[in-house]
Amino acid sequence: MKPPVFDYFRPASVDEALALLAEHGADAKALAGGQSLVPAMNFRLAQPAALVDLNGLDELAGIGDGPAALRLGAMTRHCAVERSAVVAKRAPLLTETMPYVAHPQIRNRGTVGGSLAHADPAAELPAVMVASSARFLLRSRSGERWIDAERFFTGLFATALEPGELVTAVEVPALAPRTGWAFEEMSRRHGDYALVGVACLVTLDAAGRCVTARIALLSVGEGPVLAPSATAALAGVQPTPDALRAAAEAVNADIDPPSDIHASAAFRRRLATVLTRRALTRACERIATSAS
Amino acid sequence: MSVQAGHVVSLTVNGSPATRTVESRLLLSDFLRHELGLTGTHVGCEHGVCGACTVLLDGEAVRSCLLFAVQADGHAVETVEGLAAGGELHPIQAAFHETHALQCGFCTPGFLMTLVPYLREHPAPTEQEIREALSGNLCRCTGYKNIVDAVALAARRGAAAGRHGAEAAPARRGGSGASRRGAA
Amino acid sequence: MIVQGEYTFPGTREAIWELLLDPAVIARTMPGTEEMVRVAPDRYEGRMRVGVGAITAAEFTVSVQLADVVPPERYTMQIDGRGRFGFTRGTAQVRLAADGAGTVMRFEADLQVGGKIAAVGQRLLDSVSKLMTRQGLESLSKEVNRRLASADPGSRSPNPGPLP
Amino acid sequence: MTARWLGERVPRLEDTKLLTGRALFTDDVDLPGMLHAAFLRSDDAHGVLRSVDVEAARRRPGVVAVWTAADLGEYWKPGPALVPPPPIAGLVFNSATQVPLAREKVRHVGEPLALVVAVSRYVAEDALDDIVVDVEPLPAVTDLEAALAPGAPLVHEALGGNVAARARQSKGDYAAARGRAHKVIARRFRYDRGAAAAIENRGVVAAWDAKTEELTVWDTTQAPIPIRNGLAAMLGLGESQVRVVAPFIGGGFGPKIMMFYPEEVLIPWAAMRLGRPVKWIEDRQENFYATTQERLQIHDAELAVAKDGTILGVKDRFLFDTGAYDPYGLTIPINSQCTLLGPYAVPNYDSEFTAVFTNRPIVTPVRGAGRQHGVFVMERLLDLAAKELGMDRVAIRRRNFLPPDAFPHDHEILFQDFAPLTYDSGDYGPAMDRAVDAIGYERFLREEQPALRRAGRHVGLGIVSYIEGTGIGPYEGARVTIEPSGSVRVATGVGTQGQGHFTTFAQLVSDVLGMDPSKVQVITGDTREFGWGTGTFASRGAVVAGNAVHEAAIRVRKKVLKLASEVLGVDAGELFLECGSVHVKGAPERSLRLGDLARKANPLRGGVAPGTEPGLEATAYFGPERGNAANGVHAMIVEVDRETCEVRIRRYVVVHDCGTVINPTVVEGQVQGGVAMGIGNAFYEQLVWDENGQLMNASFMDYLLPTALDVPAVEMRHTVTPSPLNPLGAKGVGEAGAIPAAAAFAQAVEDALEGEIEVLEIPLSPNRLFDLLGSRSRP
Repeated sequence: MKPPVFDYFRPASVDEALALLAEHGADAKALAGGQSLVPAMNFRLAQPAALVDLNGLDELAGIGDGPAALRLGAMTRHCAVERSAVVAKRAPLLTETMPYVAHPQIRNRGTVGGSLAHADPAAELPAVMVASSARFLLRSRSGERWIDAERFFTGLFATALEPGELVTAVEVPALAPRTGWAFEEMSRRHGDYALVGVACLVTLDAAGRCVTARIALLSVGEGPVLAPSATAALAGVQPTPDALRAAAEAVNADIDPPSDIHASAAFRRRLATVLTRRALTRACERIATSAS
Repeated sequence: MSVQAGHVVSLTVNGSPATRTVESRLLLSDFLRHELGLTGTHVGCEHGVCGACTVLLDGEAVRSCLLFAVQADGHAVETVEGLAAGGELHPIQAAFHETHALQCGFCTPGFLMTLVPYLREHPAPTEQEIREALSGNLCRCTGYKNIVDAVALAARRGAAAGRHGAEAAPARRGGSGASRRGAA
Repeated sequence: MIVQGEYTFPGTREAIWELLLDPAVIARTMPGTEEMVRVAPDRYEGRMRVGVGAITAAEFTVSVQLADVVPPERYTMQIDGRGRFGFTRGTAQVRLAADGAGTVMRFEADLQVGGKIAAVGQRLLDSVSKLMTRQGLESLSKEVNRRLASADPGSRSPNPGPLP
Repeated sequence: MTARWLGERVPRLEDTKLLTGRALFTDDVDLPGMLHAAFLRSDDAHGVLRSVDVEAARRRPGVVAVWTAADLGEYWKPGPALVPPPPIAGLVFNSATQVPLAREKVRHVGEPLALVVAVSRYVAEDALDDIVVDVEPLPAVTDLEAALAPGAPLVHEALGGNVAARARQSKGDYAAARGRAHKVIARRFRYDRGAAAAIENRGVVAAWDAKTEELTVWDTTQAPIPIRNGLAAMLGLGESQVRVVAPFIGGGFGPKIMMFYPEEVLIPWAAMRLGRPVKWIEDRQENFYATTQERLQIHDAELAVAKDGTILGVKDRFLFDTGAYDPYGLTIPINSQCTLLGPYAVPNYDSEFTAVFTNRPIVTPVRGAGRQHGVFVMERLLDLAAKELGMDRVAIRRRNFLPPDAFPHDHEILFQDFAPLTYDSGDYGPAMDRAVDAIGYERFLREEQPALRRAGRHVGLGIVSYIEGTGIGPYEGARVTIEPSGSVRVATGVGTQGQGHFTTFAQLVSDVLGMDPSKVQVITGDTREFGWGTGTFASRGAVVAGNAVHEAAIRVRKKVLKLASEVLGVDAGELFLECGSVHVKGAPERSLRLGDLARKANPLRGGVAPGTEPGLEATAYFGPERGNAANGVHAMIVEVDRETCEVRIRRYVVVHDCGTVINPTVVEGQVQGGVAMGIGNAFYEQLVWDENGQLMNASFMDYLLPTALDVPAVEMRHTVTPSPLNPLGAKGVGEAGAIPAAAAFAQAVEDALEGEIEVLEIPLSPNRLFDLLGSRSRP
């Protein structure tokens, strides 16, 4: 389990990194945290001809608190997000999710941008970003563009990134008033790939009726999966236990879970239903708590 | 010079500078073990699950099997060999010894290196928090109980000394004979 | 691993039959196919590159042996793909049935996956096979529509060859 | 001689080296000019090997040599059959042992096809990618029943069938007992494969010194002496020309016993051929195929009981998956057959097993070695019988315990050591009493469980008994030497993989020689230090080697007393040993340091009496006539989340009797670790093979070892019934924790779900529970 040969580059700037990626084409990979890429290389399942190491690029790291949104540099490490007081205040769903991402040693290296660009269907951050209506800043030699998380994830390990393009930053919008959040996940062991996970943000109006509910699931499709049927089931209703149960059941229409040795598609459907109900329940409880 | 071979890596390991010329693909774990002869860092899975190869990179616990040696250029690495200063066991090492927190000892360096920064940041963890902190390290021999006890012991001593975690408490020499301690 | 499904194409059984056995069509529609040559009337050989996202791309040399060929009704493919990451092999049965103006294709493949792909990739096998099936059918459907737009789809097949 | 250290919680003497990274493990061996090996392994489970083209690999820069089976010439030989079959009447045994590199056929995924030696492991792995293999696939033999059907594909054509062995052992008349039964409980039980998964993978480093004509081999083996002997024979060397060192080993658990793995045979050979040291270190992926595994058995068992719950008889027919080869003989299924009887009086027993060749990696013992299957089947049958009879689970066990006056108890069948299965000693009632008390059995069933159930929670309790046959022969030995420095060296042939031998053996010597254990240096697993013995297996280290160490120390003590009485001019009876010196009773200031005495025992000049042996040194061997019967009770409380089918273990109690305890801390550590492995087997760990013999989870991502969050702290109690079969009274403990965990887990889960499902298979998983609960489990 030793990696194959590759050319290694450590650019001094994002511009240089983009130039290197453009120069080496499809056989070059950006090396962010490397916590998915390096194991794949050790198994020799990934054999990139060149690695462009982004780890020295301080301009890509950091957490910024803006008026409308929280901004995370792509090379912000998971541990920094997990420990950040700003994130806890501005994007508590993200904070709640971080301990589910693998193990502490992995989070010390893993990066936000790396997780998003990798787009593993069992990864937590893509679903949280979709639930949070985040948007990503993509940059290439030809310029920059913003893309909504929902549109960024295009399939199984597939994203809207063009060749030579990097995720450089993430913006997570501020929570609306009377918004509750919750992340629920079941995995075989703590830190394993989720069998199913659910991230949700629920906003109620002053009368306690559901205004919006963003529900995104992981490990139930080719990427993070939004649950519009569940959202629709909640629209305008009081989040009673029955209403939440009905919304959770509605998730079944939104997902097409895979089977693997740890969980059949049927079991994943069960888990999706249960975890969605639990997540919605906790999110609504949080609104009640903060309102009281 | 090829960009695959011939990368000069200069880093600090356990406080001492080291410079080697390596191939780009050389894993940090192999670099430490076979280039620098620091074989206390063990390799158990090479895909980032078992935690045996955990070392500190600039003070943070990382899997050395998921880093290339070239990435450590200019950084500080600490390994298990650096823990016992001047022959005195580090408090977490001493606690492992006293609570019988190791059997074959193969996974132990990875646990120790995970715990050193953890206790620095979490001086008074609960049992559940300790177990969560350990969840990225696999041990096949002990069933973890005594490791949990060791962390709690080291934390208590750190707290008793009024200092934080691992830096606190006088270390006891290991293997210096039998104590008549009661059940753990 | 069983992969099965059915799909309705516009066009006659005969037209669909010709398309399915056209190596150029196979190369265009089977996801990841980089080359496909009909080396004998009942045998194809080629190369595939099956990638899962940005990280991995498994290269296979592929051979497909046809058997039990009953035009335009059914045929069986013995598939043998080998590469550094392991192998995929097995049989796939394809049946065509007329359905009004269109044709229903039913397929069932019983595939073995071996080596590293099975050992490390099990988590993704189901998703990847679903994805490849979907992509294959979508491409095939586009191909059918493209050909239907022309007058005589069959005559465009390069070297269809006599069937056994 | 006072027992000052025996039974004490002496902190381990080996810890400092391990804690500071100074312990030598096999992969730490670094020799000048060393080369690195990698093996090309079969992707196919079963097939005709048409060709292995290594030309491109040989041309790769940095590659020193590449060999296939065809290149091995005379050296290519199947490995030895390690354990001959026991003398059971009517026994069928077909031997087929592993080969160094596959030739003509491949029989399991991961079977080695070629060996590459290169300047680094990285380059060696590059070269593996250059090799082109042509295998014509054959249908794989994976299902045990289908394997025995007529026309099944054959793993070994020459044997004409897939039966590796068949053996029937019985006592009494089961059919008659069945006729008298009030109830007959019959079920099919399945226990699936797992991996030992020591965190250290295997490894071999070999160096040939052409000048001294000596071969040194560092090997992650649990049996260095048999490896030395076998290598010497294979390589045409004298045993004294071969030194095998089992240095610190990062966990063994059984598979590191397996002798003559292909790598063990080929790496020393390659080092001799190339005249350079060669290192091979197994990686984690290889470990899932190249290291032996265990556990798939399918039992069709029935229990005949009287109305009052008395066991009238048991019948069992079971299939045992031995994998592609059977070098280890019948140890595992015979363990299952014997262990099923448990601590119970079973007057009529009829058990027959069929060992089946399959296209999966080789099966040899893994911690427990078939014992857990016997316990699982018997304990589940008793649970089901209790339910049918409306009896309490504990009561049906008590009803059938062998009484304390039943020992020695002969079960009238043969154990794995070929000796009659005879329990040496035991007292099972008190062990159950303690477990019932510790887990709060009555209160849980009467108060806690009903209250929690009313609150919608699903909690359950499991409580099971077991016997572990331990401490079997044939023998081990040890040499104890007092050095002039005053320290004591103990050399023994058993290797050590974390069991604390450095400490427990030192404790045994300390009491005899009156010194602090820290002054006793124990050396294990180096054939140059001690060349006689078999290995570390079957929970026998403390029993067999421990008694040899103890006896050797006693002999040294006699020498000490004899010489000291001469030097001090007092009767030996007037002397005592303390703090590393010999003292005169009543005049403790008259003393001699043991180191000084050792110097006197090795005079440079002058005469000695005829027959005098130099030095304060003695060697002793111990071979028990048969094994011991350790016993215990495990009890646990679990909670099941009925919606997600997750199971959490809330409490775990072990009452254990391993006879005399040398070091309770070490014993408890062994039990806690064993329980962790048992929990792994019960709920997390399963090697998932598809019907074509492909392993679907050959990584730690998908093969789930329990973590610190999954294993509860075990609450431990000891009872002690010393064994009469050895002077120390010790019984083994190494495997005990792992053996009954699955049976207790199954009972507890069933109880938590209020009997809605029957748990007849291990491992469970959330998905499996979901399937078993089926439509009844709407969230």
